[in-house]
Amino acid sequence: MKDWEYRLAEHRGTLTALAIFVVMFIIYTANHPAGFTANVIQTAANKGVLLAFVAMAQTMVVITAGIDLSVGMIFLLTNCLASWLVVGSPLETAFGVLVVLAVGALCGATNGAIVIYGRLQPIVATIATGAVYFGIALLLRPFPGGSVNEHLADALTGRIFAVVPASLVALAAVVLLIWVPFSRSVYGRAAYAAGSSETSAYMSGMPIRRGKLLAYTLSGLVAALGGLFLTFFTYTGDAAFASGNAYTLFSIAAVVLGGVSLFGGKGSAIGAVFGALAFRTIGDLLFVFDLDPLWQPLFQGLILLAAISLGALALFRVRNRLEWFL
Amino acid sequence: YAEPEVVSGPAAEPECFAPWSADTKFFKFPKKEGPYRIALANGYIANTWRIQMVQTAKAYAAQPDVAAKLKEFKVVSTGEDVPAQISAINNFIDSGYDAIVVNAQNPTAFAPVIKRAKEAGVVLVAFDNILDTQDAINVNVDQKGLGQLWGEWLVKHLPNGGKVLEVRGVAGTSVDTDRHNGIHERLQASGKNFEVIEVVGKWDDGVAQKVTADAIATSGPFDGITGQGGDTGIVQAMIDAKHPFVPFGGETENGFRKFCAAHAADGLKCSSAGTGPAQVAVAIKTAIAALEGQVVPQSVKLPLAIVEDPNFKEGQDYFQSESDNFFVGNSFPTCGINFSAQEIMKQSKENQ
Amino acid sequence: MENGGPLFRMEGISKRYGGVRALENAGLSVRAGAIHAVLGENGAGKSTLIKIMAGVVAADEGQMTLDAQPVKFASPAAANAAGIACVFQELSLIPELSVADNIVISNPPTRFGMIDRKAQRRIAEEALARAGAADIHPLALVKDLPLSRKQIVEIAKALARKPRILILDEATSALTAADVSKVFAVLKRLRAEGLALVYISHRMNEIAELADDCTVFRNGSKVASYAAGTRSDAEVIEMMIGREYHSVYPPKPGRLAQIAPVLETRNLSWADRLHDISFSLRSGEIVGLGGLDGQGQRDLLLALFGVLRGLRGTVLVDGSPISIGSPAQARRHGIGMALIPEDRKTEGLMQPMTVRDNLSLASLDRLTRGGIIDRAKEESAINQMMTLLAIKAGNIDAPVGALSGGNQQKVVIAKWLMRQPRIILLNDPTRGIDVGTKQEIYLLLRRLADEGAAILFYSTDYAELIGCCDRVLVLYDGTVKRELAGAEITERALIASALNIPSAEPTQREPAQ
Amino acid sequence: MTRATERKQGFMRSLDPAVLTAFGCIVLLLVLGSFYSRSFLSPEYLLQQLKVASFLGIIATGMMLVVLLGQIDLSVPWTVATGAMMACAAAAYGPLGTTLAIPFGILCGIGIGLFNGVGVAYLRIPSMIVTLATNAVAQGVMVVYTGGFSPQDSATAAMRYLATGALIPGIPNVVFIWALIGAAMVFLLRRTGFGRAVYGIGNRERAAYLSGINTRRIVMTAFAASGGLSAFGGVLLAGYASKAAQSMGDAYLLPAIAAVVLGGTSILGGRGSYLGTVAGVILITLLQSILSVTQMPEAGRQIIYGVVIILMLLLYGRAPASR
Ligand SMILES: Nc1ncnc2c1ncn2[C@@H]1O[C@H](COP(=O)(O)OP(=O)(O)OP(=O)(O)O)[C@@H](O)[C@H]1O
Ligand SMILES: Nc1ncnc2c1ncn2[C@@H]1O[C@H](COP(=O)(O)OP(=O)(O)OP(=O)(O)O)[C@@H](O)[C@H]1O
Ligand SMILES: [Mg+2]
Ligand SMILES: [Mg+2]
Repeated sequence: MKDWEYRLAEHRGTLTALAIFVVMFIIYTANHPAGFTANVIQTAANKGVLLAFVAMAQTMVVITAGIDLSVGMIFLLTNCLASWLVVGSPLETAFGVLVVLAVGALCGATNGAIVIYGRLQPIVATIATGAVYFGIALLLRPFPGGSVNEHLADALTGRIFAVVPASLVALAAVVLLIWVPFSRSVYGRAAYAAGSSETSAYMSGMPIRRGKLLAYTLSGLVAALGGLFLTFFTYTGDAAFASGNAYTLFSIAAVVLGGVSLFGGKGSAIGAVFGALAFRTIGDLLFVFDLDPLWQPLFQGLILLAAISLGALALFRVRNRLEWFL
Repeated sequence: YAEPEVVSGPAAEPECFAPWSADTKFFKFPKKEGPYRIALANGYIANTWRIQMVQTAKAYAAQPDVAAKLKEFKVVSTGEDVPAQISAINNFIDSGYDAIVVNAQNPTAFAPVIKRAKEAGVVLVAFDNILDTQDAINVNVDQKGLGQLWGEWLVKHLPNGGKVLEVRGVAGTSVDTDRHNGIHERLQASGKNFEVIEVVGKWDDGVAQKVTADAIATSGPFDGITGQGGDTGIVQAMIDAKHPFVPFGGETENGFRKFCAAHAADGLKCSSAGTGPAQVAVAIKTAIAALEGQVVPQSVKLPLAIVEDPNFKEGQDYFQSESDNFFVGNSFPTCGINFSAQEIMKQSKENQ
Repeated sequence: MENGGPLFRMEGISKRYGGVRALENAGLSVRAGAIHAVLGENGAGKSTLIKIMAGVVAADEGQMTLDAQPVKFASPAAANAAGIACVFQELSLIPELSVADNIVISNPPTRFGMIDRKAQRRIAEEALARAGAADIHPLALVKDLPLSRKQIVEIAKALARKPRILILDEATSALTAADVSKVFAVLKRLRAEGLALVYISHRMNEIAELADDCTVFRNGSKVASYAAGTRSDAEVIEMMIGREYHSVYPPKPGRLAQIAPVLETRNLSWADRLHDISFSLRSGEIVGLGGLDGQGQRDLLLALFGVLRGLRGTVLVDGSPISIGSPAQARRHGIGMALIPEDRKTEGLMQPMTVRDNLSLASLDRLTRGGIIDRAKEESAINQMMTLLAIKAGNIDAPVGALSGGNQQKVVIAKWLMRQPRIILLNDPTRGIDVGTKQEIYLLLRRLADEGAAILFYSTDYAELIGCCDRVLVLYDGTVKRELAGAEITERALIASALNIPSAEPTQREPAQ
Repeated sequence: MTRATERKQGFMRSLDPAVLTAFGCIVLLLVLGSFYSRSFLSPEYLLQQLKVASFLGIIATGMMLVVLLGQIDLSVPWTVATGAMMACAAAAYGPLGTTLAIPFGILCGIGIGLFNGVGVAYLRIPSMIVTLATNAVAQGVMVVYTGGFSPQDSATAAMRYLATGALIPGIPNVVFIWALIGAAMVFLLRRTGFGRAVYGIGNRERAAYLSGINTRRIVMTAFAASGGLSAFGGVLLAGYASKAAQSMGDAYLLPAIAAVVLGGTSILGGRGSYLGTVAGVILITLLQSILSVTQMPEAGRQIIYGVVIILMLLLYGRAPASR
């Protein structure tokens, strides 16, 4: 095999996610009454970016062979916090943003510490921390409300040069400034290695604990970025349990659509971002097809089912049945 | 773009479009030529109330006189996620709909959308979960008033005060808070000694039943009960625990009313009140009126559908042979909206 | 390197795993510029000792000194930092990462805090070349490599750390002769460069070729240390197993009667890995699969066992064509096939489950009545197997993972023998097994054959094929290049046909029908 | 070793420290609760808790089966709802429908489970995602059904009897049913080939496959069983509330997972005993109940719930240290 073939194989998951997204988005805009306009893109981007952040956060944990069922709650908690803090003068606003991100990182680090040093299974540990984070969110915002610096909010959910959605640019910046350095760092590699085979990684002398802790912490940070954007998008904080849960579950779907292996060690947050955008487009398709309102949830479920079943197609190429059990 | 003119009342159909309060503004939108494109942006769909609401909306839009005014009526349900609903409304605005009716997942999150709708000259009407704004039309249920009604009912039936079980709804929602405040306001105002045990039933029969059972076992017995929803479950829990029947202020579920009718003699004195899912029809009607350039209040006050002991009538206030799950109060005679819930659910069955 | 004391020394090392005493007052002393062989039966404690040396496990008692300074390793990283690199018996590669990623894993080159991929690739290529495996692509994922290649990568990874002490724990167990000789050249060069090497292997010929010093372990303690070449093989083996030792291989029965074959294939092909394979296997016969590693031997065994999809050609059992779609069908009554898999860790055993559960797992259908396990039947079947194979397990309700490698392998074999299979496929069953256990396995195979089983036996060890098999099929690139029978099975013939060069021996007999 | 001592050993093994500690935590919770109100120790309250726990217990039984395989079932919420709604729906079709209501509801759950099982076992899609999608589809179907086809949603007399009646005075039927299901599960796991295979697959599916176990069929069966048990839980819940509702299953997913894991079953599969799950179910139920009756705001309840679970897991649910 040539170099490029290996590279292609490495990025296959991400590219597939990109392809799924592009196809869906073309179907969507082609049928949209308003068509492929800056407004439509901006609307789709603002909605998609929120899940993209949460999915990116989920990815960081999933590559360590963990799962974060509290990610939606961190998203809510930081949203509620931002609706208190991200207000006022530019300086106050900046301070508020920093605090919100720090709290997100702290939540992530707490998850990480419990999983790594407490040696608990991520799935239950994060069910429990999720309840705690939601409780705190509810303390902060017993009722929806609060406000945000609207200049900042409008700037980040608006358009740059009247065409490019600012939220997409922010997303790209986060990928470049957080994900790429992380995934190429020694700790990032340790996180991958721990996800692929923890014993081997340990025997190879990798800093697995620090790598995993960093992954969890950054996950919390990125979820907090999602929370911030939620605040920018809605101007409020809202501790809505169902919504937090929905984001958690959606993020898992997005991560899988994005070619990230739930068994750890494989995949990229960039794939997950496309997975998230594709997943969001499933919802958008409701606009362009004239469906009976009662059939809409079923339609969404079926599209989701179809999208994840795409992965099963590879199965028919498997000639050696042992490959089923990797 | 076309902003509504703020005018003085009264509204076009004052019986139906009753202003929320004396200082409610009245809007007069520039008249648009019909037929109109109207969209319903619903959030959550997977419970009976919402399904009944969507069915009512479709049925209303299909009524010949309404259908004649509509070019298109589109419904989209976006689930529990607020941003998805916001995006849905944005999409409707971008696609040139004339009016958008919304059951908002969050009352405060829609400020940017309201701004955009206003700029685009789109009429935005919120109902059930309304919007925290002066710039869109709200079709309102007096949630606090409902709480007050239940509170008063208990005060009336427990002249000496007593121990009351309050089964609350979903924490953090304004509906829950308003109703809760209403209840407590009246209990306190009575000056009697009321001890209130609160549990969270989440407007769900199963959850309400479980927490009621727990409360009865640990803090019971109670002298009165009030429930915001899941009331059928609450009564069921009382029956299971052999708790004596006591006065009850609750919602309008058919199951609850069936129990009220059956056990009134044993002490289950009920006040059943709420506003049914048919308020969506009022919202649509309001939207059409606004588009037609008629004067409408910024905040419409819906009448409560109240039935109190001993007035439960089979076939009108409750339906013995029908499902427990639907909300009975489904008509607004003052608005000419007269669906019975049962008719809605049946009719659609034939439609499918 | 007579001058100076030992480079590294461990003394009085003890380690217990629960009730199991893995090491008791053990010691080892290695010097720079020499290869130190560690010998011992399965379960003697060799791996445990070097895991302590490499910081993977912590000793309960004992001291270690490096350059006469006392040291303690809190983690493998600490040992690495001190210059100790280890190729573990259970490989420590990360399957989802590329070969290059794995090679630089403990100390990757960085630029601006990020891993420098170009530099990483350079290092990897260099290390692979040093390990004599420049043909492995640095971007290939480790999980896609066959076991033998993985072992080479593991060696390259250790080399890339530029260690002062290099430990190889059965690092050549999956390698073929050709690869082994490449690795040996590397090791000898490292010795010349002044490294201290610790070498664990069950292959006596390798030790004879490489070692300068030897230490023998038995039951967790050191039996003796001596300079290489000062003891005879028989003496060494006696030290290891603690008893007298005779010829390894049981006698062969000689030419077998021409009875109808139990298993036969005609033009069996699969993907681009197997081509037109035709052979037959009779009851009472042990047929070897030879050739370089990775020439399709494993695929052939998996194909017969119903694991591969899209087979072409015919498989006949008792003369009638059948198609086997899964191991479940392969083991069924009427076919009665068993496969002893290659990798006991991932394919043979459930490490955390008990010996009992592991033993009965392949025979659940026979041990149950109406789906319910017949405990008495299970008990007696297990007891029978434990005695038949002399499995050393303190408690059959202990996890199988706590047994030594050799005993684990016996459990894998035993779980299939419990079904009394008629056709036994073995995929390199003696890898990493001590001589004593190996001998037991050879005897067992012969006994099973005498009792009527038909055995197909893949081995990477030529001596084994020569010693055990009635016939040997030599595979090359997925086809049977040659079939050797009886006296034809010589090391020379095996190697010649494995490399697909015309045999020096003139006799090219017809394959037996 | 004699059979008797062996059996005793088997029993002792299931009483591993995790299970014992879990039962210890139950006692602790009750004692703490009794400081708040004496009635926490009253037989009525305990029986009431056992009754409420039974629903979760039945659902968690199915969850445990798939967790032992190293999988997970996120379709619980709408499988519960589907079971309940379909059982009620069947009752609308005359006496035959009424008789077959319960089996029909369970059958629908088995159908959903089979679908999950096919996705996981035959299409090799990670269970976390197949079951998530199935849940969405089941929700979609139930929304359509409620909006258009729902003939009835009140429970039959038989369902009510099972959920609220008491065949043996004092012991609610549903507790009895849970005990029966639990006993069957213990038998299944300990004494049958299926049980052994489940543990085997949970530990290493590849090795189980190469041992000639029909791993796909077993995985599929386990998912079907999980679906069936969830639906049965739904049927009983409908009987308990005397009606079916869409969101009735939402409150059971995370508690079911938490209960299984609190009971010492490894979420990675291959390890765990049913007794532990029983303990986990009771723990979760008690915790929820105590939090619900103490007059604490929702926020505080959530925080305490999370913290207590973490603390309990730290107490006994930790993976062994690796060195
Ligand atoms: N798979 C494993 N096998 C054995 N030990 C492990 C494993 N994973 C983690 N450990 C533990 O990790 C510790 C060191 O691991 P590692 O080098 O990853 O830590 P680190 O990232 O340097 O952490 P810290 O920040 O605490 O120093 C050891 O003490 C050991 O107990
Ligand atoms: N993690 C463990 N838990 C329990 N017992 C263990 C563990 N690792 C090793 N042992 C026990 O310690 C003893 C020594 O094992 P070790 O692996 O060191 O033997 P070895 O000499 O390397 O054998 P082999 O040649 O088979 O690899 C054996 O009895 C084994 O069962
Ligand atoms: Mg060893
Ligand atoms: Mg060993």
